[in-house]
Amino acid sequence: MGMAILVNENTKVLVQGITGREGSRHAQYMLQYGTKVVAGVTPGRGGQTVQGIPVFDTVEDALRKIPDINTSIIFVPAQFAADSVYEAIDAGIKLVVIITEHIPIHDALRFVNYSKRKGVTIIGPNCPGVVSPLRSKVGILPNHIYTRSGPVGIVSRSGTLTYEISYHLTQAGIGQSTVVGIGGDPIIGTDTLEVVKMFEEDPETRYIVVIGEIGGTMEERLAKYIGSGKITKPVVAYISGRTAPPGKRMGHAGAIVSMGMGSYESKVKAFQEVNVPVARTPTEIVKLIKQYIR
Amino acid sequence: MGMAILVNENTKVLVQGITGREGSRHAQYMLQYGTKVVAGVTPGRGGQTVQGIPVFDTVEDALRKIPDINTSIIFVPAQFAADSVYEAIDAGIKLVVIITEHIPIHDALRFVNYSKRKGVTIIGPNCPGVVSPLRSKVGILPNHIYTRSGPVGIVSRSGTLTYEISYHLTQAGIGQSTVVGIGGDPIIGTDTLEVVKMFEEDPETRYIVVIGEIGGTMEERLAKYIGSGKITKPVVAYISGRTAPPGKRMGHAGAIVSMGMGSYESKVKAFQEVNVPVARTPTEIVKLIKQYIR
Amino acid sequence: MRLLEYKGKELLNKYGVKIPRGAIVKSLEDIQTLKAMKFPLFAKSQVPFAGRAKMGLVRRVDTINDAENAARDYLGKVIQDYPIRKVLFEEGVNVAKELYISITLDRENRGYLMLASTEGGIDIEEVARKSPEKIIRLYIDDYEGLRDYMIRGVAQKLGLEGSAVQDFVTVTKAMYRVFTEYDAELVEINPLALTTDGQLMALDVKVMIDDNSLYRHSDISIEDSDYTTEELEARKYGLHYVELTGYVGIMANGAGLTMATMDLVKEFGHEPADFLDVGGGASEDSVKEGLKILLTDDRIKAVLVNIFGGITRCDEVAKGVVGALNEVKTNKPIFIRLKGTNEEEGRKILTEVGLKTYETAEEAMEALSKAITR
Amino acid sequence: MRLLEYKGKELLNKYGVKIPRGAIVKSLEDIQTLKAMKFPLFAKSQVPFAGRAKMGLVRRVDTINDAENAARDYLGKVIQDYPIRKVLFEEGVNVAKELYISITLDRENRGYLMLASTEGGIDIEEVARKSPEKIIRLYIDDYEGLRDYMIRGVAQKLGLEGSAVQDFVTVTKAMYRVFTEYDAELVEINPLALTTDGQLMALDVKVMIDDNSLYRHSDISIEDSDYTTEELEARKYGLHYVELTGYVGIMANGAGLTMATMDLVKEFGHEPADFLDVGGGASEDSVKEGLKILLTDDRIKAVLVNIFGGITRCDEVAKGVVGALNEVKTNKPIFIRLKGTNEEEGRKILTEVGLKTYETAEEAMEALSKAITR
Repeated sequence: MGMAILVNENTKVLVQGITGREGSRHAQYMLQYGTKVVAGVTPGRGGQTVQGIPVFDTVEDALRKIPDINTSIIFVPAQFAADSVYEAIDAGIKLVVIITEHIPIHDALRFVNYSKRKGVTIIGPNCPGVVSPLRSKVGILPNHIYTRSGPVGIVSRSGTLTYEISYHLTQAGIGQSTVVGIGGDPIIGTDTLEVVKMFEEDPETRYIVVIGEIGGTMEERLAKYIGSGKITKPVVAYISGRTAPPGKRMGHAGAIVSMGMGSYESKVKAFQEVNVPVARTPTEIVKLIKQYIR
Repeated sequence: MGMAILVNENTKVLVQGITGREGSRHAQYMLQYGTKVVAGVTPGRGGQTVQGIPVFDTVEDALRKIPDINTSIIFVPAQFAADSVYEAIDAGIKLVVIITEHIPIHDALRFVNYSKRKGVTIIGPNCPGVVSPLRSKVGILPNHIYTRSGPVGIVSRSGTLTYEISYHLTQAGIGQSTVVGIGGDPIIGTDTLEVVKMFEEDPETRYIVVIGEIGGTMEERLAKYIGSGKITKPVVAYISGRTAPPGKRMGHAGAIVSMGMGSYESKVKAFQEVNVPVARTPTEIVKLIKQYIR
Repeated sequence: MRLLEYKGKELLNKYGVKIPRGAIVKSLEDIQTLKAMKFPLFAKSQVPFAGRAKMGLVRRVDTINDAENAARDYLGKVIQDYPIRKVLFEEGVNVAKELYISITLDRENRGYLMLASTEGGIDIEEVARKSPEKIIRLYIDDYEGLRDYMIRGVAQKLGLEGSAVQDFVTVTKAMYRVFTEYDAELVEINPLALTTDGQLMALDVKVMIDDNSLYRHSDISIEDSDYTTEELEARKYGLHYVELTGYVGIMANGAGLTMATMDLVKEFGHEPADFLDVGGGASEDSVKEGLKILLTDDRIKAVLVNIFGGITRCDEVAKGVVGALNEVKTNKPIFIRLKGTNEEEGRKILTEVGLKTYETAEEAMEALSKAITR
Repeated sequence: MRLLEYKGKELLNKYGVKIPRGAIVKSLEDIQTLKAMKFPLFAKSQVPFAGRAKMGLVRRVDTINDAENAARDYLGKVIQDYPIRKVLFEEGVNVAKELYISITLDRENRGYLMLASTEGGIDIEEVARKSPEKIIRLYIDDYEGLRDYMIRGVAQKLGLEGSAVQDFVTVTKAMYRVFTEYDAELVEINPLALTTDGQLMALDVKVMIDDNSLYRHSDISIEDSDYTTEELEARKYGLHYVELTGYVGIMANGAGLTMATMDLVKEFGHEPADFLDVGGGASEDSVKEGLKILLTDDRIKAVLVNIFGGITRCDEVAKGVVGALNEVKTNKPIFIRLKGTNEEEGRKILTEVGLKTYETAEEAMEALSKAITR
């Protein structure tokens, strides 16, 4: 049996900000998907329930009652999100998925560095989360897209684009081991390279799809690592933002080319040098993967 | 041959603040004592010499030229001392002795925690330093007192009182392995217990003298540790401040009894419970040690 | 967002950076406040982009009358969609040497980066390209912060001596405070002048603040930023809008998909007119307001809408499109790709008003391509 | 040093802690400023120690005349060597509940400690002694800081509910800011009142600032601290002076040796009148000024000087002693133990003016003991 990465059948989820509009809605969707959502937290709302899920005032309270919580998903508004992340980390939760967008970058920088010191994995912020199809979803990815497990691991900086590529893969009969949306902010908890390393270790994953975009040097660093021979599984990539002008921020706070760094050309060149094929359009990813599977 | 702790023949000393009055004076005294003082630092004074010792602008410059520096002693004025400590730590020096007094406590707290994370030993601040008689002195302890090496290790929160006790021991023919003045501030780099553990490991040291004072719980924690059986060498103690009223600060910023903690009685009781004799006067220490040696 | 020069100077000055004596003029009445100053002055239009001098937006004025003329010329002028609301009048400074200094985010190492160079006064990207060895880099850990000794190391490499070293410590620590306390993404002084009388003075500054942090900086107004009127309007509806130079209007949901759509337009040999992301969870309203921006843009010949419904519901998108068409008279052709959640319902709504939908973005773009070259 | 109540309140209020409406009166002229306030008021003498109420230094005033009388009574009065220079007049508050809250240094763990209790308004040391279970303790790491969620945990244990929880976050974060930004050793609000209309308000505060940090806090004046005139004078010469209750004057070099000397006095059945540490590197001047404090103190019957010369040179000490005797007429007996660096030279100087020296502190104390019981 496959294992997938980050989330699986053993994932027990706490929803921070569960009484908010997004929190309660996606708690429901996750339950519908089959995710074991076992508790929620909203300060001052302890004792209530949301979708039948018990709500606690603090993460500590939740863990005292339900000690096997191992994952938290954060829907708390941006101004209070950082505090929720610290609360989850300090309570001993080892995987924290942050959906919240608009968290100040300096906050994210501090809590990401903190998580690294504490050995906690953060996915996000400003990300769609993680799904291991048919097993568990900790995120907001649409349920109806993720209907087939299989050999392709996806790591992506984009939400919608990922749904689209997953959709086409599944349509083509190709299932996914795990799909990880790492988020579009300049500072994120887990980067492309870190996820690719996890896929390399995962027996279920046999092919890796990297969906990148302009800005930063994550893709270049991944290419360098692939060049060192440490990734043995086939990797294919798509990079969006070829036509974005330098110095302009393209929707994602992280999607900006500056000081000559993070351009489309530099990323494509880096991948091509290590024989990673780069699709010209999102749908071309499916063709590239099919060539390997054939 | 003995080994002593912290400083020995292999100690190569950098003097930070060497062009100041205290720095230059004690650089000379240390040289006279036989300490290998190999470099000094004062920003903007690089290229000069003090007592024949080359002066550099930065610690990095000094280490580039003289890579075997392993110890730094800091005479830099209080306002700039913290910065010098960081500079020494970041440059990779593993023992930093801080003579400077009046360093703000919050500064000390931060740099001491930093040193722990970086695996650096700090002695002080506001301390007389360390001497392993006849081998090396990194501090301001008077040369003429430290004329005999031997089996007694001393750890002390006080300067003058230590000189006095050392003097009497030496007069009685009893030499010292290492004498460590840990400093009188509320937050210090290395506490009594840590030094006693080093003495326990040191083959040369056979008897341990602890000179404590009121305030804090260092002595109580040491007593507890002795009670756990992990210190096999005889320990004798003196505690000053029996007659100090609570809530008043006795010269040393650390010498204050508050919230019922750190009183003379509590410390003496803790020592007596683990059979550590406590001298009534400083000179009685010599008698107590003699009983063990006999 | 990028702050206007005068506002960035104000923040740095608060923490101890010296700046030329100056005054802000918002209207002609303010000109009288300049009487106390030492002429000649330099009139600097407060616009949030580089190359002001070349655009004739900075000039020397020798008298109050000159100053008034400058203010009259500049105020209200619209440059690159940005209306000039303020003019900074500054006294001159005798410059011995111009340095570059900045603090920025280091995304890769999740910390901060200080960049310094003796090549001040020119575009640092140019220096980085032509002589990267002239840029001094200092990594700063977010916890350990910026220590004096590190700064002294940089000062040494910049060739600063004597009291300028301590002044440089003051300047950079002030920059660091602004950077961390104001959630900045960039704090740049360029040039940092060493004056003939040995002082360090910030002649021009560029401060970029993280938009998401504005709620905690009550002293920063979005009025003092580089947002154009359109961009501010788009922000209100949760839209991300960036104006580009082409003629194919683009609207999509999600930053990645929107960029991919731009790239597709180019792939077909056309030029995108904009980046318009209605968001991963777009609502009827945001779609309507977004599309209205494109329909009223004269540069745009045709519009490509690319929606993949995940969180976004296709029927909401369709309603938004219909809403926009009801409000704006247009004969621009619109090509809509609609896929995903509630796709059927969405298609039905659009068919009712005579709009065709496509299965893939490629198909929609192919149709658009034929329409505008026809 | 401990700040006066009003100054501590000012700092906390700056960062958002609510305090009763109040005004500081330094002289009778200031009384007129009270007219705008809502009587009855509470006149609180600004003295830096506990138990003011019991000493009659706090009273209720119902009219301006009452207030003037209170000011006349308090201002200029000297309590425990401390002259009252300021009186704080505050409006009354309707209290529903009194809490205790403080942040202090955690020496053992090299961090900070927050203490909270529902037993507000009484001495926390007493609570700690009688019912330690009523004290909530929260350790705070200097790097991680105080997080909102931690505070909410404390609020929960204190039984706070509704909007009081968020108010409590505001109060404690303000305390934490004062603690870290002002180099405090203690920031205490006791009582922190929950008023009948649901507000949290600091009724009395105690803030202790690290003396060594004063150079970086230009808004804190040593005038607003608990230093007595003598202590301030002693500080000027680098002396550490603490007044005790006995009659044997003590001067020694080094804090440990000085305390050991106090203990020795007690060991001989006598009572020390002071702690006076002339420092590890005492100079002629500091010895002279230190000894003058003791010689002019009427409570003192005899003086014990205990010097072990390490860094301190015995000849410098001897010159200082002679200097003091030249300036102050006294017939108090002085017993001097002098040992260490330049011991011979020191002894010679003292012998010349007829002063004997001793080899050990015990010998000197024995002689002193005989002299004053004689």
